Amino acid sequence: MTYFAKMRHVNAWLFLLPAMALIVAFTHVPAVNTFINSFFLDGRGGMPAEFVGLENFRYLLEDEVFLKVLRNNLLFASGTIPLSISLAMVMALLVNAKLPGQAWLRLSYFVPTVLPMIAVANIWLFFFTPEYGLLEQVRSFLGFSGVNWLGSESTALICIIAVAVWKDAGFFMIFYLAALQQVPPSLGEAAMLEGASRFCYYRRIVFPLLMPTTLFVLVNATINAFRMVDHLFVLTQGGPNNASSLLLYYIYEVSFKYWDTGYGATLTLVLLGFLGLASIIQFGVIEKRVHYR
Amino acid sequence: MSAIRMEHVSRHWGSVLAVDDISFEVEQGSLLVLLGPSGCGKSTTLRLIAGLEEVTSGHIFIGDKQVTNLPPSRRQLAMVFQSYALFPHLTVRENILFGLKVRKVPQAERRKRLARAVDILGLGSLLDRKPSALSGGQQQRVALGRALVAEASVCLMDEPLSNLDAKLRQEMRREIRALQQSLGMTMVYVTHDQVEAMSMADRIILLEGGRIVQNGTPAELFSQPATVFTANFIGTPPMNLLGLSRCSCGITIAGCDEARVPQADSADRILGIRPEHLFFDPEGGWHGIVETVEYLGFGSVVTCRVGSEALAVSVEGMVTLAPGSQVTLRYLQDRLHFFHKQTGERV
Amino acid sequence: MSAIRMEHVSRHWGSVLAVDDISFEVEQGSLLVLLGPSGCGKSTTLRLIAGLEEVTSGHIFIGDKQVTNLPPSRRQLAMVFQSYALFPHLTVRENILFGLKVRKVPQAERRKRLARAVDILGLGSLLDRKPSALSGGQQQRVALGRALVAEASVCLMDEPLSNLDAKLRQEMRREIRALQQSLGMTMVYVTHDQVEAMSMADRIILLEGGRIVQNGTPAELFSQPATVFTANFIGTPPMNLLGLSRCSCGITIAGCDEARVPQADSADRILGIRPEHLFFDPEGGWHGIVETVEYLGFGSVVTCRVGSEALAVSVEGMVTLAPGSQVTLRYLQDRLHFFHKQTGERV
Amino acid sequence: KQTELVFYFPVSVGGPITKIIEGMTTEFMKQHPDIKVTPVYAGIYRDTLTKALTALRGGEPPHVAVLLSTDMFTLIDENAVIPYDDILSPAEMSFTKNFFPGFMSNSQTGGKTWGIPFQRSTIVMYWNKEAFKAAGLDPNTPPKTWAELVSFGKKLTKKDASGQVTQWGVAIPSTGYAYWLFQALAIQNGAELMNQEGTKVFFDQPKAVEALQFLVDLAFKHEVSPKGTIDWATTPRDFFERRTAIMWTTTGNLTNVRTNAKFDFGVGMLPANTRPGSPTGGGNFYIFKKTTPEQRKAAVTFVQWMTTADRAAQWGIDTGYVAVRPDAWQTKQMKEYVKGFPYAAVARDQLEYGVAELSTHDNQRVTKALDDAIQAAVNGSKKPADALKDAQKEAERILRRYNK
Amino acid sequence: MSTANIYDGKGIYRYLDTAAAWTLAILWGMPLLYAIWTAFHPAEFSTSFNLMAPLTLDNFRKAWNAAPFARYFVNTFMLVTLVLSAQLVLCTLAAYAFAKYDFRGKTILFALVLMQLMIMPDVLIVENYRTMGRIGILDSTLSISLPYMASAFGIFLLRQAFKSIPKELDDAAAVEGAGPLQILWRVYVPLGRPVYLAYALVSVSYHWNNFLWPLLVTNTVNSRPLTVGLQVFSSTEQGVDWSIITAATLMTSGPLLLGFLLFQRQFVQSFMRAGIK
Ligand SMILES: Nc1ncnc2c1ncn2[C@@H]1O[C@H](COP(=O)(O)OP(=O)(O)OP(=O)(O)O)[C@@H](O)[C@H]1O
Ligand SMILES: Nc1ncnc2c1ncn2[C@@H]1O[C@H](COP(=O)(O)OP(=O)(O)OP(=O)(O)O)[C@@H](O)[C@H]1O
Ligand SMILES: [Mg+2]
Ligand SMILES: [Mg+2]
Repeated sequence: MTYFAKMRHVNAWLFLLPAMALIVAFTHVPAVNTFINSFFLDGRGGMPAEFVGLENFRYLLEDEVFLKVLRNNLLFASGTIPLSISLAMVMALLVNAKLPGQAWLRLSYFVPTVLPMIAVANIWLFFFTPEYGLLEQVRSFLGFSGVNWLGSESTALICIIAVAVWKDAGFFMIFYLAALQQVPPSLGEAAMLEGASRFCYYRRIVFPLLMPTTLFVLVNATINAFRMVDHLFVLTQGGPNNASSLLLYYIYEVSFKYWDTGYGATLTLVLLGFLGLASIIQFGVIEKRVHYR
Repeated sequence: MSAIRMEHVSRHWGSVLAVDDISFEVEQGSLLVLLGPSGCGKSTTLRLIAGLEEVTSGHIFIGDKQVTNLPPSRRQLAMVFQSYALFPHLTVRENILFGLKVRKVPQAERRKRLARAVDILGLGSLLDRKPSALSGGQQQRVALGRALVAEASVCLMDEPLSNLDAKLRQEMRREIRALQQSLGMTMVYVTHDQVEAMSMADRIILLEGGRIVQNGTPAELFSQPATVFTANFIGTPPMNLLGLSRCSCGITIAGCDEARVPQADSADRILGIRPEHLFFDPEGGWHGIVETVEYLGFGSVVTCRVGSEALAVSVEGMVTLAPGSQVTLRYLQDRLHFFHKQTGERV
Repeated sequence: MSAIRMEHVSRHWGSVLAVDDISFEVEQGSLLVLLGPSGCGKSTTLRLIAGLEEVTSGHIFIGDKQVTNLPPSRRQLAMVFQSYALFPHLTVRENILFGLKVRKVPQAERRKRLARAVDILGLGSLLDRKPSALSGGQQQRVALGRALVAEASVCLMDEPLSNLDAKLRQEMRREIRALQQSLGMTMVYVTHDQVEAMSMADRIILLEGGRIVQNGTPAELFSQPATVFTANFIGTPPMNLLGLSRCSCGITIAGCDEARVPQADSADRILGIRPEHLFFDPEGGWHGIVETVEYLGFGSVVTCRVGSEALAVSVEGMVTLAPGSQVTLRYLQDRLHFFHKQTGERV
Repeated sequence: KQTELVFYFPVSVGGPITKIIEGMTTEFMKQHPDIKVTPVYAGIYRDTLTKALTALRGGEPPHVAVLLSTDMFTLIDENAVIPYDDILSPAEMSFTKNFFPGFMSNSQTGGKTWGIPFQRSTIVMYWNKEAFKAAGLDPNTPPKTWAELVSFGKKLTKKDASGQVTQWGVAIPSTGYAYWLFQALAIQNGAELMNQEGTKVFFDQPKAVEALQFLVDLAFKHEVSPKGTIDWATTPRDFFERRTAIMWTTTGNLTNVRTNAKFDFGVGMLPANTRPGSPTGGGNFYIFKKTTPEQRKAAVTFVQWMTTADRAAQWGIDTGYVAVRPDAWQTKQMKEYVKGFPYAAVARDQLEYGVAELSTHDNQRVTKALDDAIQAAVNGSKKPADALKDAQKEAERILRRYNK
Repeated sequence: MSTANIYDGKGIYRYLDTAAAWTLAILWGMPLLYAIWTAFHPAEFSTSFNLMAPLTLDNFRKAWNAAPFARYFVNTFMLVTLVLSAQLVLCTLAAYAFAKYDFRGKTILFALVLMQLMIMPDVLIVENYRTMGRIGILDSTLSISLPYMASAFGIFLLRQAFKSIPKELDDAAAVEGAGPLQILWRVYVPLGRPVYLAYALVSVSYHWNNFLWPLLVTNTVNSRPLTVGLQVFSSTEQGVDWSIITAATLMTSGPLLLGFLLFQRQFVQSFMRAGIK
């Protein structure tokens, strides 16, 4: 190796070492350990763990709570992701349009991002409270029949989704806003000269140009869909009857309330599987289609 | 009939008079160049024609129709932008056909027009590429293609060549001009490059500070600049503009008793003379000292000091005159220009 | 002693031979231009000298010291980059002093050198501005200032003027050259613009495909191009390169029986003749038909067809020859160049 | 040298109760300068347990903690706590006789005492006297039986012109401590939900199913209570807002209701079906195993100090929790308090019918299974019988390893 | 910033757009508006809205006294500072290595780093908790921050930023005699400022608001951050008291909210300049 090449390697590795060490210690090692632990049954009261082979996985398939939670999480993802992304895009377009009070609009859309979820969940709890909660006051004003928003299996998850969308949309909006500002105005002028309507301009020019941003946001939204559980602690604790429980919350319960670490590891592995799958699909399939640069 | 007519058109932004009471006509099938230094209002004028800006006052006609209040999409004209404004996510084909699709032109017709444009512009092999995979010149041609298929009778271009390198620019210039002539398009072309303007235009409108300085053919601007501004703007290197003074022996170049200018009727004039019309000639009447010699490719420019004024002299090829050498200069008698010292206007 | 010496230096990237076995020397206090088309390896050569690339093989000497394996920071030279590479977050002053601070030059010394550079370059009033608040020419000067204060004996420049507009470029050219001469710097200057090369260089090295095509003074390259490549590269417009054919009456321009070229010793040659050395003259011997006329500012170029070949003829000012007119051409007998048809080398 | 004790406690009231505990520990330390107690306020019971166990796994458990009496088996299984018998001599152990036996039944197993009652409660019924009056009921006569509960409830359920309910008859929460409230119904219907050893549960016995059916019927059949789950946390607020005329909740809410209800209210024992009854609830003092002998001794001293008659009485007065020993009720301050506010004694009186709260091995998980079943039933997504059958199955699976 | 878009609504469309934008904005602002309303009014107005309701600061006083919020503030502040400063240093170094150097294994290492984008520490709570136990730093600010110190997002972002810095600047600094660290410190870091700002704000708001992991690793007031403190404080046996909770909510997110109000323009702009796309 030449002098230059040697310098390069030594320096590069030195710079990387601290960060890499931490990342490996808190991402890769635990991921591998999770895999190993999923083959063990936890010992109680300080007893050593017992190797049980695939039993945890077998149990996974019989565990109705798990199946329900999994279903919930998929519903949660398929609710929050498209909703928050499309709302973010709409917000960005509105904010970008220089409407009166632009700064206030931006502030209002973005503020949820800054507030701690755990705190605002309490406020949402009020909104969802039956009888006199805000939603109910509006509802009774409109004269619909009462809904026990968080207390009913059919609506609890919807509420959870609503809060998540509220929280995320403003954050994603910033990315769209940044991307929109990079679209040269001359493209719009060219399209206008060609006779394109407003709808046509957005559909044929703007949305395709935002695709790379959408990909980025999509990745983040997907991760969030499997990560965002803070509001569950306040709003429903996963109930009623696990109707609003999500995978990570279930992992928390299994691992830290029931201390079934082995099964917790198995569940974590499922979660990792989903995240991995999502990333492969997103980077592998979608990226090929959206890339234009 | 004129293809475009502007009547007392103005466009102000607050106190900025970007375009200030401009009137002109563009003849059907001709190429008009809007020329002027940066910020003089060229782009604004063009965008007013296109409808991308609203007039503050005045009227705009395209053909015989007043379009002052029509939106751009209904003015039926094509435009090529400085940065081409190609849609980066669409292929060349889709870019060219964009407007036709939007306007719901039937498939067969679309195909026909595309084929024709592709043929004219030689884009055949590029149709499925994205703009990012094209060179500047190719992008330029796609932008032209988009304008062509619209089959609008008027085509506007805003500095379409300024992003290209010198060689390509020259080629494209030729190509655009040929196309415009063969298709009989009416074209308004914006540039700040006088060479480009001179080599392409049927007519040139020279703008300064939002107002028209001179409106004429290239030859007129070259040989009869209406003002010092025009004289200084047209030609490479620009016309020498020399101060005069009166001394015992008549009117001379300022600071030099013997460089006489018998044609001058007053010392209160500025003498204009192009570097091409000056020659090193032992029989010449002006004595000067060489200051710098610059090779400029096409030839060289020798700067000489005569009196208190510096004169540029064009010479072909490479020259080997050392700075400091003494020279005598001869000038073409019938190529002198005189301007009022105060107003800058041609005498 | 030569200030820089390259000995069989190569730089390859995989199969790309960016620089391929190049050897040359740069004389102390002289200005060497590396000239060539895009991608010919000019920048790579310069970066090899600076140590920003490592050699694949060969040796590099600066002064009498081998620096082949030294990092850039220890080669003690200054460099000006194409886009100036001014640090956008630092003021002009901080930019100029950057290297001195990094090298821990004492405060007093720093102040002294800054004052000198500011004085030479006239940057006094700009010291506290950020580069973004400077015009292109001013930025250029700051970049020069940074190179100056380093007081390195060798200064490298990579297309430092290519971002400026034509006018400014011309001025800066003059300024750089003056500075280099007055300070006695050794300078290696990269450009792809032959005009720039010709007007500045003490010596020019013309590169093509990573190899040296010709190494000589500007006058040599202009008047005795060693190959067709050089001939074609130098001059605006470039030299006409014409195919010859043999017919009953001797050797003529290809496709035309009567345009005789008595100087040719064989039809197996390419005839080179510069547009400046052709004239429209009723007494001339070659008959042609005008194809295009282009105004190029400095003058016009008339393209004529003679036989199967197209000839460019330079004419001063604006011309009013219509395409299609018949012309006769005269050429300067002693300015003909002949090249081997196969090898392209000068006969 | 001071002995240091870390003390986790879950009293969780948005307000002064943490201050009360902190005041008590400060007072304790003043009297016992050799012991330093660091009180750590850790959220609701469930969170406090999670915290304590998490800390145990992490190697630094608290030394003393107030945790649910029902978590006894869990703590034993986790090998987290030691019985008081291992610290004190049999003679010294006699102090446990001072407490209500109803509270001790949840604190002892296998002949050993694992917890000392502190913050104990039962479920009581609160009613809005004004609402009673408005509905033409005697404001001082609460429903005594399930049937009365339903009939009163029907009178108390008010609708507006559009048929919207503006006031419900009764609210029995089904989140947070669903199993606890359900257990009350089961007891009243004569059902025991578990065995003494905490290794078996009887969720799907017919009497339990009936009890759950009753809970479901309140909403769906009699329509005196909101449909779906009723949130534990918002129920008191519903009561204050007059959205429900009757609520069942812990005695621990007594002070809260006293301060926040802007109307005259009553507190009474839960209505009976085949028998009256309510499970006990609330927290005991546990001493953790990972302690030095000095710490254990100090911990006992602390526990005993915290549960003297006077202090138990004061604690009861301050919070509404049940003073845990009979002699506390004989103290002057308590007597005075009860005289001024007779409802304070309701919980004590109900103790007579008290039953040990549902407590099993792996308690959190088993109760979670039951909670899920209750929520499924009140949501109408499962029939009570099916729901309880599922819960039973799940519980048996969980308890399998303790039945070997 | 950008010039006006020619497609921005005109005339009636502009009014429609404005109406839509404001409807959405009010919807989005509702929770905060409610919090402000409730926090400044006595408890009985927390569920009924009456313009004549008296104003009070009582709720704040009660909330402040009910839990050691001062301590929580200190903890959160230390947490955020520690995480952010560690992130800035570690991510800068790593991003620099990835952006500037070509070395064997670079692609693999970068892929390993990117994995953390998907598998965030939030997901591996169980294992990471064990690790903390093993090192014996549970219940400390360090244990909350450690898994987040090397942030793949930060590395990724800074690498993008560094890569967009013209190579010429690096070269120029090298020719001027600067070594790798000097180049990093004097050229890359100052030029990455908008990215640093955007990243810092994201990171601060993330860690200020993070809940699950701190909930697990903290046991005592000594390390408990605001979010966990707030949760512990607001989950009561006795049911919710919105007046106090909203007061506490405003209190805890106050600094962040204020910071965003003050810096929102810079924030959004630096986001745009950071080119996070
Ligand atoms: N949107 C605008 N708001 C305010 N002033 C403007 C706007 N657009 C242009 N101007 C001003 O109007 C004047 C003319 O601008 P215009 O773009 O027409 O110049 P130009 O001749 O095209 O210059 P260039 O050669 O630099 O493109 C300038 O002074 C410019 O600053
Ligand atoms: N880092 C690199 N990796 C691979 N090939 C490279 C690299 N740098 C340069 N090359 C190749 O080396 C050849 C010479 O490049 P170089 O930059 O020296 O050309 P140049 O003469 O400076 O061109 P230009 O006038 O466009 O700047 C080119 O073919 C280029 O593609
Ligand atoms: Mg313009
Ligand atoms: Mg180069």
